[in-house]
Amino acid sequence: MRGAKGLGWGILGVLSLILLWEGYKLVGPAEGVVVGDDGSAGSGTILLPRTHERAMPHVWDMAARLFESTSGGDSPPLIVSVANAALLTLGIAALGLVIGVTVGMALGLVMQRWRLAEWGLLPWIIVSQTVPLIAFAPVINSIGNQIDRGGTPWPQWLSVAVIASYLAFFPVAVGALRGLESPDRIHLDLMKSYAAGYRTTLLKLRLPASVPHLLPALRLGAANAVLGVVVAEVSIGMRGGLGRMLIQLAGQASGDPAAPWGPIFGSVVLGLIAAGSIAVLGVGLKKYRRGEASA
Amino acid sequence: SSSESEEEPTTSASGTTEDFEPLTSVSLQLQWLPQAQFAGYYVALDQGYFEEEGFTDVEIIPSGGDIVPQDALVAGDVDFAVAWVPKVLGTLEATGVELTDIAQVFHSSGTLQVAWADSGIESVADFEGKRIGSWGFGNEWEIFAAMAAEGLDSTTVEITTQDFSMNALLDGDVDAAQAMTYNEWAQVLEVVNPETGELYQPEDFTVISYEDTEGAMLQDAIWADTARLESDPAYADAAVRFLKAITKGWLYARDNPEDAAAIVYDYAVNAELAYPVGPTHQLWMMNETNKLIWTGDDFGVIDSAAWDKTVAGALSATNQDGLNLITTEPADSAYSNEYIEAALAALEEEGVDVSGDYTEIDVTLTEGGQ
Amino acid sequence: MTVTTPAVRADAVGKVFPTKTGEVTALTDVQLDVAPGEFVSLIGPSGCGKSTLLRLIADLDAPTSGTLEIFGKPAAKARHDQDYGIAFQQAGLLPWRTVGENIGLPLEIHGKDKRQRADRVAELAELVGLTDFVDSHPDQLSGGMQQRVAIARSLAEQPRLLLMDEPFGALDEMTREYLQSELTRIAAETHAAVVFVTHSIPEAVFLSDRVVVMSPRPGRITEIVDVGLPDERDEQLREAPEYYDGVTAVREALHGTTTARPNER
Amino acid sequence: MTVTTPAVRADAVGKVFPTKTGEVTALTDVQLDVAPGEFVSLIGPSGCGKSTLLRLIADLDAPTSGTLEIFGKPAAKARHDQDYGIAFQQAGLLPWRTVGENIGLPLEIHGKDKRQRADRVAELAELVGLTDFVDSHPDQLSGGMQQRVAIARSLAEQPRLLLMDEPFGALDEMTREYLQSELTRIAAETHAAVVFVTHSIPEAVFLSDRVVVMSPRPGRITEIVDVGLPDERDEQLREAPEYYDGVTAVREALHGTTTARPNER
Amino acid sequence: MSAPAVARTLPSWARWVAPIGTGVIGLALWVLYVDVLQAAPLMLPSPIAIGEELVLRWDIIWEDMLITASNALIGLAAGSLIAVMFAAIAATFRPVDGMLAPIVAALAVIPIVAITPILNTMFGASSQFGRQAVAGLTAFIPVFVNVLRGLHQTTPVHRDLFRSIGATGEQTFRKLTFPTALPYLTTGLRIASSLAVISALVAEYCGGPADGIGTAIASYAKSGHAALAWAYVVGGILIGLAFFLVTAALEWWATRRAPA
Ligand SMILES: Nc1ncnc2c1ncn2[C@@H]1O[C@H](COP(=O)(O)OP(=O)(O)OP(=O)(O)O)[C@@H](O)[C@H]1O
Ligand SMILES: Nc1ncnc2c1ncn2[C@@H]1O[C@H](COP(=O)(O)OP(=O)(O)OP(=O)(O)O)[C@@H](O)[C@H]1O
Ligand SMILES: [Mg+2]
Ligand SMILES: [Mg+2]
Repeated sequence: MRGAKGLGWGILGVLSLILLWEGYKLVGPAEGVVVGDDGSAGSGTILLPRTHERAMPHVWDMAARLFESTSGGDSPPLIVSVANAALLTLGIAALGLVIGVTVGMALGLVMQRWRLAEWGLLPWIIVSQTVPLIAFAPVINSIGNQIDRGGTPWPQWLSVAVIASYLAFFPVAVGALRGLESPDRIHLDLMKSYAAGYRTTLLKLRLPASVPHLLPALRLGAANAVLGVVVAEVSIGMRGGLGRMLIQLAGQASGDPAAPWGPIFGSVVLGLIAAGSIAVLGVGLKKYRRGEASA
Repeated sequence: SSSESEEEPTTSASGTTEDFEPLTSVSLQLQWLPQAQFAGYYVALDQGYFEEEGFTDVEIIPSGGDIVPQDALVAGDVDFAVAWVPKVLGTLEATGVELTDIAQVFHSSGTLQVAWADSGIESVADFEGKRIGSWGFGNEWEIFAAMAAEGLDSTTVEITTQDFSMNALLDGDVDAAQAMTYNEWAQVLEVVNPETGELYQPEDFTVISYEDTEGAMLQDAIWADTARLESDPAYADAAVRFLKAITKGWLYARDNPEDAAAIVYDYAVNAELAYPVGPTHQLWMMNETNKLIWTGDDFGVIDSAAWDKTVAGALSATNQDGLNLITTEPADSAYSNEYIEAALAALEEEGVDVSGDYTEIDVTLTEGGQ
Repeated sequence: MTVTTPAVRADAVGKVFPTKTGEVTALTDVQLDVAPGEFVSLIGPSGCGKSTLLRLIADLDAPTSGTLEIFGKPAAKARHDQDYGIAFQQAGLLPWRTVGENIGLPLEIHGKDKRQRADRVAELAELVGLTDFVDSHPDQLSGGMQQRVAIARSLAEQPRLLLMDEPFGALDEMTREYLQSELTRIAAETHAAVVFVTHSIPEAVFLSDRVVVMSPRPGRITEIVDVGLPDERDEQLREAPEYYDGVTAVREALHGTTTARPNER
Repeated sequence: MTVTTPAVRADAVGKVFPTKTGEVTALTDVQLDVAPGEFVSLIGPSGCGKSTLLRLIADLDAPTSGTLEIFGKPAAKARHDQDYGIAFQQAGLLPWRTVGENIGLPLEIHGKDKRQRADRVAELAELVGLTDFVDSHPDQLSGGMQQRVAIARSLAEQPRLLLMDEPFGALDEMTREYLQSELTRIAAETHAAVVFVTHSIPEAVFLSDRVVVMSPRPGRITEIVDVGLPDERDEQLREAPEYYDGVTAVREALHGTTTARPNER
Repeated sequence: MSAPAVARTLPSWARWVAPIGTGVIGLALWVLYVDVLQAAPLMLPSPIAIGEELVLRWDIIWEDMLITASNALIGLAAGSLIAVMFAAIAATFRPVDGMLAPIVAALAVIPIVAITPILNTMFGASSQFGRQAVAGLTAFIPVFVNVLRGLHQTTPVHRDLFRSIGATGEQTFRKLTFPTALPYLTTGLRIASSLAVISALVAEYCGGPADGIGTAIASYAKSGHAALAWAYVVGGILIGLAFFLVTAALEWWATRRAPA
């Protein structure tokens, strides 16, 4: 009941956005609203965006474009190419998420267990997220190739997954640490009074208690994994995924402005699927979230 | 034209048995995604020319955003790489590695600077104080070299990094945008002019070709690992056979541009899951690429004058950070005609006609290149 | 074990907490014996060290001076032997476990098999009157019911000593009175000694054999009031004169020692 | 205003809450007059509608039937006229404001100028004995001190009616007794009528002129106990027989009507 | 279970020594990998080389840092402002909340590399606007989500209090709702700050004026100047850290008095 209502409002929201886009396109000047233009190229500040076809294609053109062939000739319809690419990207993102969650959980556990580890690692974990992906994606790719040459097979998608895991691990590590430290003093005292060891306390108390913190972290991690895969695909040019499709179709944005929107929609849908799958996981873990309502 | 070299290379071409096991598997790193710019290699693959030269397994690796062909070659990820000469010269000096240009596929520069016809920009001299588009990442050196040759200061222009489309020019965000004859120039001409309802026409623009300036630099070349050429006879042998195969590929592309364009396009869409701009665009690209290759000189042979011009340009150019592309002459090993000449000679011996010129075809562009 | 071994023996126990702003002396020179089966309440103003003393007994903290023996053993050993059960002011139930699973938690941790556990849980649920609720989750229970689950849980291992830190502090007065009666019944049935922390004079008097009155700065025992009420504690008693006498005695002991200034309350 | 206008007059007041699972009748047919300056306590088991009644008087909710008058005006008008001050179980202080700023909040909202405000705040801080703490933040105060700030705040506009919903519920017994004495003093000084919700029988008896006993399902008034203690309420009184009589009377009124089954406590 | 006990016995200087120690160990391993074992790919230079470039080229790096930092700052400020406005509207009108939900969820998963070219086309490729917009867009999400949550955090007792003293809607917002949401706003800002820097930097890489850290990283990485490229990366990290520290301090200030 509430879900249906929420869905209704959501659809209305998307419709309003479309209306806003088309409405502005209808009334807005093709060259946008510019102030401080001194006549030379690229001068001035655009306050309102350009509305011509190359800047803001009609929504229905974007939609229709999905059913036209991807790049002419006998190439498949755009929507099919996007779907295929999205599947590959999703698969790699899932792997990236698994790696990220493994590393993040391990870090969270270590940091929770030893305060010294938390002090020593946490600042660097935070710093790590200020390093742009584009800087080290080629490095990872190159190390991957090195390993591959060394005889251990290291396919390119593995590099992509590792790069994606770099974005995915962060929220998980932080969320795990916070979650594992979330049990009340009273619960910890209780476990101590039972003479329960670290392992028992972890399994019976800390892990279950961390679920409400882990779920949002996982959701962020999943979305990040998809974003990471797309960027990594762009960066190392891996074939078959959404990332490379994005740059490839961006190359024809002048003559075929609706085309790049295909993979953009694809990656948005993918991100939503990734985040949504965590929501499904959350339903499965419902009993561990009983405390949430009151909080 | 015919081969001028009478000297035999130290390692012989395929067919002779030496004290090494001939390589049967090689890889080639491209500098961008599959498109007709690289037709010769895909044709060689498609037509079995690599097999004819004894390769059973040839991999052509497209590049994406950040994969630098010469870096992949240095790292050992691939055996050969296609890359522009100035970019490789920069890398050679910066890293101290050694690579050799073993075949100069493009003999002339395909880079243009495109401005609106009414912009008043007629030559590089007009760049000063203007906003100039470039893709950056090494594509800007021809601009700076051309400006340096005119005595202009590179810091007087503002550079805008173009993305993959030509919108920056069409929207007037830059005064003049960089375009390759075979790709972006066509992209501009595949756009509908809202004023006429027809595609834009070449007359709507002023086009400055760097080939006509002192800034012209050598572009697509086949690079090999210098040290390996010297120490590994199997690699040197493979280089010659590899060049033979791609020469045949490019000859095919010269003589059958329509077929060659279709082969690349098919390969890109079906095998590479890449989606290049559509078939007519590829045909345009094939046509323009052929023009850059078949300038009347022997295929692949490096013209020392053009080489020196490229080096001079690279030495003179400074970027907007005030840094030089290179500060000293590259090593002598940076190019060698030894392998391409051996390949051409062997081909002639086998009865392949490597002479002849390219006859331009007429390509009518369509909206979006489809 | 001989009858003479006390359930709790605190000998000159002291506790000092190091804090950022200096040391806090929470307890000094605490001398206390609790006999097996005896019900002893600790009462005193906030901050007088009641909880601290209870935590020392439970070996949740270690004393900085003096010695503590539980049934003649060091506190740590008693904790490992599960000689006591403990309940706090908040029920402290695990929200993701059902009532039954919460009651059975200590058994589960100590590796009792499933069958035994189920039997014992049923027994305990019966004891605290929650048989119909074993499969409910804590959030479906009222505060009083949650506290009863916590008491059942503290009894799971049949401890000979029950430690309770204001277990009824968060409940409304009527539920509180009801649970007080329940507790006296349960304590009598299980023959456990009880150390019970409370703020409420009537509660202390109603429940206890002896009321230990404490005062703060530093926390120490100022008086021990022998309540001397009959073993049978029922609702009638709450209106009996002996009961009011006990209340008055404890109040006086308390007020005589309360040194807190109004501003610090 | 004539002397005969009651501070609160509830006539056949009822309140029904619509909920997902049907309607909940929180109050039915409540008939109650509170005279100016009178101290009335509402007591009864959890869920009997004490808070609901208080919220209706405060116009925080609207009754579904019956009429409510505060000093002869509709509740909404009384609220806008600031005829009452209110305090809740949680002190409800704004953590980012100092004690003084918290006390002065109602004055600030009503646009009193800074000077006047400062004077009044000083006066109120003095009244509740927190003069030294006006510049402290709530997190630096004990629970009892916070509750005193809340009481000072409720007195800011010199209301003729004080509404209090278990204001001492979260405090320990000793602090509670202290604040009870303070409250009787303040109520006497300000001549305000007080409607006081509590769970504690001794508290109700100690404070009130009359104790309104309520029972749940549906919430209604079952008895009104006239305490009949002298106006002067001091610590001596807590040990006086009249006091114990009052406690017994309220207990009996309450138990006679308590229908809650143990399991639901 | 011994963790808290151990923590208490740790000397306070360990707080500072531990991260520094980790850093030193990390650097040592890095030097070992690159300089001693010489096992690293060319793209990963030695920290020593990076440090040298950083010192040598500090003036040009600093210039680009200013550009990227100002883009990130403008984006952060604008994005946060808009986020606060939208959150206020969404908190007031429930349906708006529902309508924004899918859009916000979608925005959160749009790849920067995909929208930057589009924003550049819409707003002009030669202005910094596209980058600022991207930074703003990424900053919008955490600020919006947190502020919206914060605006729902007023407790019933506070709401009752304001109603009982007859406060107007505007007074309630100013004196209750907003101060309650403030710590959430600063938390959102803290999260948004690093994101804004990263996304401004990535946006540079996708076109626009040929300046800023992102452009430089890509340019120099692709021309074999790996050490210089990484010196620029360090510049980017410094910006990110500066943003983080300032907003974290802000958050600390705002949560100081927050109810537990
Ligand atoms: N972990 C600790 N660190 C520092 N001081 C502490 C600690 N635990 C308790 N104290 C201090 O020890 C004193 C006694 O605390 P304790 O909690 O035992 O009092 P209490 O009698 O239980 O009070 P209450 O009735 O409020 O529960 C207090 O002054 C308290 O501040
Ligand atoms: N907003 C509401 N919506 C639905 N039901 C409500 C609401 N407020 C109160 N009730 C119901 O009305 C009844 C009376 O509630 P009220 O809070 O007035 O009781 P109370 O006597 O104050 O209880 P307590 O002593 O626990 O504070 C309860 O059954 C409660 O569940
Ligand atoms: Mg305590
Ligand atoms: Mg209530």
